[in-house]
Amino acid sequence: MTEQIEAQGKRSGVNLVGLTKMDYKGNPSTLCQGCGHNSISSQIIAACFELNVHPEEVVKFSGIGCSSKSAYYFLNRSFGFNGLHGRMPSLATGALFADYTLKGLGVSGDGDTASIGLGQFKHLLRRNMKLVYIIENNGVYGLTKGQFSATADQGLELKSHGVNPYMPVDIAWEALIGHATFVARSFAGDPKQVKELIKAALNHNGVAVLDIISPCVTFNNIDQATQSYVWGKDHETALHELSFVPRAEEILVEYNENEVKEVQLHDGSTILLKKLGRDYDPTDRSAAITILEESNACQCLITGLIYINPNQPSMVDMYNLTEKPLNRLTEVELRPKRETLLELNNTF
Amino acid sequence: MTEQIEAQGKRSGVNLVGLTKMDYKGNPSTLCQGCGHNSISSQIIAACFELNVHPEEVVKFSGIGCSSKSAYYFLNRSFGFNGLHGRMPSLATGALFADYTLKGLGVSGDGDTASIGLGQFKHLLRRNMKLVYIIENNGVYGLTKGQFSATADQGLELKSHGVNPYMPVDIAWEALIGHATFVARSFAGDPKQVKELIKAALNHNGVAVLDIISPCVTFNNIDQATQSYVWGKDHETALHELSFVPRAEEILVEYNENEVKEVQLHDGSTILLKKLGRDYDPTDRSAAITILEESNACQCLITGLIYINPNQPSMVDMYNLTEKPLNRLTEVELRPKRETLLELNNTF
Amino acid sequence: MQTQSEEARKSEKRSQIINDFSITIATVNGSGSQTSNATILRSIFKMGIPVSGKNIFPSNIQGLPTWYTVRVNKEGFVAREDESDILIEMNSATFNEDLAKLKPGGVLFCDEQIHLPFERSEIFYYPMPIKEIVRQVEAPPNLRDYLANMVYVGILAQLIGIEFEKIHQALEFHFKGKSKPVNINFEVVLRAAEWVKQHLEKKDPFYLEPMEMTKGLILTDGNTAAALGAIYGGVQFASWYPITPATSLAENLQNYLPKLRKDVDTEKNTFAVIQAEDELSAIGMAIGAGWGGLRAMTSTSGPGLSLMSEYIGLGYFAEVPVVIWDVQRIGPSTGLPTRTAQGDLTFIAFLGHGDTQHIILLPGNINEVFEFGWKAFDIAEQIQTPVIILSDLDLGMNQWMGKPFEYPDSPMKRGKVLWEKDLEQLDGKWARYLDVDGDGITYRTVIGNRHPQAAYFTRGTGHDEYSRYSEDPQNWHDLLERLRKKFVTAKPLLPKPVIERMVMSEIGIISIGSTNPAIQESRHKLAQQGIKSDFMRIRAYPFVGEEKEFIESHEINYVVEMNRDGQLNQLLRIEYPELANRLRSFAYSDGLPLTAKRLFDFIQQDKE
Amino acid sequence: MQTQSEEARKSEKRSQIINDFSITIATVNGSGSQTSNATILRSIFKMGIPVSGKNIFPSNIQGLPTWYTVRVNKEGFVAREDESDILIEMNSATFNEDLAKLKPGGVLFCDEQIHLPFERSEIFYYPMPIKEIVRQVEAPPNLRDYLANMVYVGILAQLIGIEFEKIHQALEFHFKGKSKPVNINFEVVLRAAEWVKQHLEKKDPFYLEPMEMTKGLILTDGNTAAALGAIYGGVQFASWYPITPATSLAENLQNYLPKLRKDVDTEKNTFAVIQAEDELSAIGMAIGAGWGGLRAMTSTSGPGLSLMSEYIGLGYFAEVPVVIWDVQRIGPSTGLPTRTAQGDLTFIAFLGHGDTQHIILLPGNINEVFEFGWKAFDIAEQIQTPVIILSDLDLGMNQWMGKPFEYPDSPMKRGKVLWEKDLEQLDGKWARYLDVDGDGITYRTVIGNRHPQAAYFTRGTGHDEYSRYSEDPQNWHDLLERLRKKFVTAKPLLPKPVIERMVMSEIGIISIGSTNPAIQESRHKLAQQGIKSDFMRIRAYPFVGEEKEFIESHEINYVVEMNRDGQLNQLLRIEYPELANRLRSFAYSDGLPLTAKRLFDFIQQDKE
Ligand SMILES: Cc1ncc(C[n+]2csc(CCOP(=O)(O)OP(=O)(O)O)c2C)c(N)n1
Ligand SMILES: Cc1ncc(C[n+]2csc(CCOP(=O)(O)OP(=O)(O)O)c2C)c(N)n1
Ligand code: SF4
Ligand code: SF4
Ligand SMILES: [Mg+2]
Ligand SMILES: [Mg+2]
Repeated sequence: MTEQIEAQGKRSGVNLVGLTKMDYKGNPSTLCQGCGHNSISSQIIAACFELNVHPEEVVKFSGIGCSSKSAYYFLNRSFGFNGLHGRMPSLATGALFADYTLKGLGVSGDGDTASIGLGQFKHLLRRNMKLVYIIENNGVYGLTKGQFSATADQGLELKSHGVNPYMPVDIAWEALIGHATFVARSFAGDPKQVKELIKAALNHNGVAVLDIISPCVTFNNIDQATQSYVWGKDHETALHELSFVPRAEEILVEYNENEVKEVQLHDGSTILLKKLGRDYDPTDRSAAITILEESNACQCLITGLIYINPNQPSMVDMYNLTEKPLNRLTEVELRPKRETLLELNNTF
Repeated sequence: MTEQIEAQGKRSGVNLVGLTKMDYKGNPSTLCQGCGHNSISSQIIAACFELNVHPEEVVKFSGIGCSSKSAYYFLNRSFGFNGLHGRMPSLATGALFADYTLKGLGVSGDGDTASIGLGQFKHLLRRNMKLVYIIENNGVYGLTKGQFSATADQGLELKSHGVNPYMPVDIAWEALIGHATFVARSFAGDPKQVKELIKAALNHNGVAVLDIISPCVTFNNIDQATQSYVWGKDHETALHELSFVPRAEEILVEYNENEVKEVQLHDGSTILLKKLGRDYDPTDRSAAITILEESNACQCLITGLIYINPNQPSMVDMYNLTEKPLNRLTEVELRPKRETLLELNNTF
Repeated sequence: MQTQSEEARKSEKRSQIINDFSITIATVNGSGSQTSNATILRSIFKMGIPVSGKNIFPSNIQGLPTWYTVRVNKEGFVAREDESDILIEMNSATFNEDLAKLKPGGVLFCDEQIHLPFERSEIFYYPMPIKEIVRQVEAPPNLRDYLANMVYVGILAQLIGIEFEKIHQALEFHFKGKSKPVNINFEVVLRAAEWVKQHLEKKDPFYLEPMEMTKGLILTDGNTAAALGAIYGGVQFASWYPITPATSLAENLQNYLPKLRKDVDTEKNTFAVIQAEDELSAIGMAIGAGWGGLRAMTSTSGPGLSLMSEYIGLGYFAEVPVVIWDVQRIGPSTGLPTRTAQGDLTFIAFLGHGDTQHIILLPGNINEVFEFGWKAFDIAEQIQTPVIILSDLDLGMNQWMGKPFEYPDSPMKRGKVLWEKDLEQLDGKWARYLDVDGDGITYRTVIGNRHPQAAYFTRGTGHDEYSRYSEDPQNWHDLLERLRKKFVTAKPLLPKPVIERMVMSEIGIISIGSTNPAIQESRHKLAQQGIKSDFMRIRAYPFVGEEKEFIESHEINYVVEMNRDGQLNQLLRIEYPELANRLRSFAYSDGLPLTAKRLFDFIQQDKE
Repeated sequence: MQTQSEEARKSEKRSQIINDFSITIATVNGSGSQTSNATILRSIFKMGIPVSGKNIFPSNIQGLPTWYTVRVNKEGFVAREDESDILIEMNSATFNEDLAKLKPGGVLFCDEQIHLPFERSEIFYYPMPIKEIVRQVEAPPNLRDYLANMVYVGILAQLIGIEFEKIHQALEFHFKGKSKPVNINFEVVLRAAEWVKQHLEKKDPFYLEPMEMTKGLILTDGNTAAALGAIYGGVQFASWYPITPATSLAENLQNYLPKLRKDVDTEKNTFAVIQAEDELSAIGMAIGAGWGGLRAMTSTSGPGLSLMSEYIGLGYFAEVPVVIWDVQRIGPSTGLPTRTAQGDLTFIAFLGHGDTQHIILLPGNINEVFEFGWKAFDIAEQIQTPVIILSDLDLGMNQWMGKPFEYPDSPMKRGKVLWEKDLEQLDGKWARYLDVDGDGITYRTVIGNRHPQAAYFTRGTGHDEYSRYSEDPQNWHDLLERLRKKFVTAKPLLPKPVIERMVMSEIGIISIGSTNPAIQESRHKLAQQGIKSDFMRIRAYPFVGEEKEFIESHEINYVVEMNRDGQLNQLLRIEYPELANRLRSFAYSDGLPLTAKRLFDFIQQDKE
């Protein structure tokens, strides 16, 4: 039974499916105050509320870590499974076969995804499983008290853990090379962008990787660390101003075509990308490669939708499943008829 | 005790360390006739013989698979450990800390490295562990009878396993993005290049990834498969003609400087790259990115040394180890003096 | 080498040996001998004579020694024998060791190209001009090597009396009716037989005569039975990673599911089979699918199972139904991937860190493999826990006779699942982990349930009855006690031991799984020596309770198993320590299926 | 709320209670209370009074309830108690549940900002003006929250009589002598004490008085002891992955190794500690290093151990020395990461598919943790097999009193390793797996050995005595039998059980690990009730043999352990089934260290 969360304020307005924001909340967060993960949770709540998606149509998945715990702190009316460290991708893959109509939303950490979970993460991408995959990237293992994760800057020095000797895993790079069909990078300090990206991701027909820098205020928030708030604020360069327009809605804002790029998703909804400085086409893989190379070189935090291919079939598409969700099939549909076994027996 | 392999022919000439090619041989191969892996084993033998390296100074590692079995079929006088499926990198990492003077040589398959082993492989790269890492890439699991591995072409159809629905892992791309400091691609059907690459790799101070297309003649040798002999022969485009010149030797061949590039390795030896058509600088990471993008697009098998960074410290360098190999330290060196414990006890 | 000695001629006068012998066929793997061997096996089976075939093959693809043993026995004892009566030798590399295992007075069929001396004057020796006979057939050159093996089929058939009509049927079976390969292979068989007629004189005493004993039976392997069992159990999701000897189980799913489980109207699939990137992922997917409300499974062998430990522990703790097949090969570690054992029992009984319990099903023949294949889903979903089925290489990959597979005799039991309408009736009032029925099994919902109260949060960490996170000590304790209760509830659902008694029995024999044929034969032989025995074949763990009475009814119970440490015996000791003095462990494991002789000798000596 | 009732005033007249009570300090984690609690603990310890401190903390970083319990006991019984005599309440969220666990007549120190009503007139209640006192101190604002916790140190100290000099020493210890934090914290303590002097009148009966009982003892946690043990054992290689409660073991290695194990002349390291990307890799590295001739180790907890299963199986089979620390937390699955248990015993005993055996060491106090820390390498290298040391969260992360660590009393035993000179003497004639000594342990070489005959090939698959690949059945069988023999050879090297007897004892108690304090206390209490007991603390598995006699010498032996399934009891049943009727399982597990009361009640009731 869904736990009832006490309203912590007045019920605000209802959305198109008749729900208030409260209906998208989760249990009270037990993360540290100021943790980037909390701010991402808020944007997940806001995105789902604004998308008018029924919480019952979203399924949450996570691994282990502070970030992974956060799946308990939003969408209390959604099913959720807090699995094993680094192995949420397989769990989500199996589960989402049960009902292809649902939207999968995975929350992971950089340790969970890039250290122990790198293998499962990469294989999820290859299969283009339809799943929003958020990495709350803080460069450390928050929950085990701040050791370096695989995304920590090389040379980063933290008080209790010395200097990180190894090269970092760049999650967006990994996603792009690994054939992800939706690759974005964002920053917990840029809530608007985070929210719009989540909306777009939830409507993408395939895997959508959101590498979100999400500072750990307790263990890795020194100003030099590229995963800190200060660094992020100082170095963020958005590729575009992004907004998501659902299928049903007409695009009402008027805009100059030269300044805005539209990307149409599989389900008819649209991502609007308002130019900021540069002309960037996220459907162009070479452009994405260039931008990632550049972002390595420029010492800046380039955020936005880096790459999208809205046309590749998702994993579930490949399996030619019945229209009725698999988990609603009944015995008649699942157990072959008696005669078939008699026939089979004759073949042995 | 090293097993004595019967000489299967006359002993040929001796090399600079007084050994014949026989001294580098392994047990008789039990792989299929014509298997690409056998041809790579031969080149390992030839490379070590020509490098004048003592077999006792090489340590072999492998995972599980036909490819991994091949570690038993060369360098019988070297120590070897045939570990677990997909988890040779960790095994090799630990072992090579025992004696940093040794050369590590790992042999793996595409299933071993890119399916089950992708995580360990990628983390090995980040750490720049000094290890030659050969992937005998045939797109299938040979030893378990030909199922698709993670490097199989999308859309490849094999008689007993249907059509492969997923995007392939591109090992060279993965290596490059994963911070490998030596990335090469080659083809078992190009023995000379394989041999020279192995020589260069054995002298590289860091991880050296050799993604060698090595056809499985039993399960994946149909002409359309990019891992087949026919496809490889028809589509190979070498980036350069590569030869390795050890430190001691003078570069005797005369050449036109415009036509040959030299890359000097950490130990003073040199890789000579003779231009073939294009001007390619493997120390330029952007060039490497471009060539890999191009090779995806061109439907060809670009071989050669794709990227090298001879200057990054290897993992073992980072640990500031004693000059004497760790595994030769004695009790005096390993057990702190009695007084130190008395002092410590006073601190509790 | 000599052809026909005085010795041999003498023994010729002994009476004929009919339908009671073992054949070993020594070849090289990758040479296509599998077709020939399967043909021999199936044609004898079709003659109505009890038979079994076991492939003893190396862990490689091509070029190493392989043996195929066929046991023909008119009384139905078809366990493997260490020594054989007839040796078909196609591999010079193993000639000597093979010959050493030919029984005195046995028959050697030998490729005449193997020019090796031997000193066994008492045997019957038939050289086979393999090359020559193949040359007579018009066949594409790339097939010649394969066809070579058909020669020995024809020669053997002619000499021991395999009916050629049955051979034709067997070939049709093997080539799924495709006439071209059937014809060409059959032609080789006939030519070889013709050659025999013209050149050989039968001297050995071994003969086949048609019987009726296999009438109505089927002949197939356990991995096929398992896949079909799962399919008739309504499997919806299978994730797997290749590993010998489990691979063919998943591959059979892949073969049969599209035929049996497409929606008739839409041609859409009611299932998904996914080859994962490793076993960590295969089990993760299966647990996810089981949690999502699918009948989910995975199949693996020892190394894969080790990798699955943590996820299976989560499955136990988070109460997720899932079926896991462990087709055992001999371990520890990578071990011998192509050899059999029953060595994973205790590992599984305690699988996963912390206090865990797991339901293990232990089929002993292909019919049980099929039956447990579907029942396992019922049990897993009713108890909401992983169910592990222990098969082994022998059962899984070798050909076994059995009764026709029986259609499930009861409707699917999906356990306590609440859907929208149920929740409406309950007014949304339910709690995932509240033991309302007092049996330890609580009600669950699955994703896609759109009732606003349907959702709950699943985790591997502490939780209360309302699936809220909890670190409360009492909570944890109570939760673990409820989990324990589930396994008491499970017992009546588990297959009971099969008990077979003899009149005036003196000893008990206890075992599991694929040792069955060897045990049956030893019992028969022991009985002939006056040692009557009862036999209990345990088919599930946790033990269901009936084991006790059986053990109590004999002063000595031999616990027979194919591992080193006597793992079944260990588990029995834990459960029934007061009866341990009645248990005597016979644990032997060398990678090959148990022989009756080994057990017979042990018990006989022990009784002395 | 009421201040001082009639009731309370009455009980005041009872005699003083000196050096015999429990304190619970209820705070919020991440608030810096650890320093305060450690200071209380260490200052009492420095007063010569036996004490223990246990941190009961949530699995998060900041903001959730945390309890610290201090047990003061003049007789040295320092097990945790469920209820306490003194409650220091700093967390309103847990006020009620905490108060419920305050013993009748106990003392409540409460942050005066917690305005909650309660109805316990019999207790002593001291409100603490935390904020006010902190305000008096000049301190940077970011420290104020932390300093708040020092207030209760001062108040408590003043009221029960902790010597302020000792507090100062404790602060110096904690801040490693840095005067600035020492001074500022000490100032808070003094001000708080001053406030007490001026405002409170002592009514409660709890007093501390200096003793000499901790003289010469040390106070530290098991993970520090383990790291130091490993270092004095000459550890050369450690690979690990963070996991509670094992993390601090590896972090202690990282802290202490650079101080203790640099080459004096060159400042070069004689060790390497590597944080791996997961436990699959951590164990792989450790096995690689052990194979390479290093003293190699890894440290983890349940989930990590599950992931290590396959590699540990390889370690067993390929005969690689390696030391694995399992600092247990409660499972199954992710469980409660910050709670203790002894639940991994049977899992480890059967770890890995196939027939395996593992040496398990079972330390019961910090001295054994240290000792086994170095001895484990000797055992692993002598037997050439993984050695697993089972600690737990309580032993590993809480503060325990102990004797000073004792320097190893024997030189390192590196086992049968052949170097170049040895091979020269042998003329290169050796075989990796040839049992020349008949003890199952064969000679090995390690990489870097330049003798041309030194190399051999290691694998997880079948091999003969010359380390050649082999699928031969007899070979396999013999190899596995030799492996079994190694564990017989191992027994004399393993720590024997510690046996403590009472005169005229009636019952036996058997246990392992960190239950020791609770058991000692129950024995004492039971003896006071006339139930005398003997105690056997088993320290190694496989059992070394002496357990038998102990069990035999009592009709009832209580097997005490902190898990649900009675895992030690299960292993004892397997080993000594004939004695099972003398074994009575007391298995209880809720995440908290065992209390004496629980065991005492159980045995007393059982005896009735
Ligand atoms: C198999 C396993 N190993 C180790 C752990 C311990 N552990 C819990 S969380 C965590 C790291 C989480 O880091 P990250 O994913 O970056 O999350 P964050 O806390 O930083 O948000 C680790 C190592 C575990 N739970 N399971
Ligand atoms: C944990 C585990 N899972 C599965 C296997 C079975 N297995 C053995 S080899 C292999 C695939 C090897 O493929 P690849 O690395 O490509 O080598 P190839 O045989 O093609 O050279 C598999 C899945 C195993 N040995 N261990
Ligand atoms: S420790 Fe770091 S990651 Fe964890 S909750 Fe606190 S701030 Fe967030
Ligand atoms: S099966 Fe394929 S990979 Fe294996 S040995 Fe044969 S050709 Fe090589
Ligand atoms: Mg993190
Ligand atoms: Mg391969």
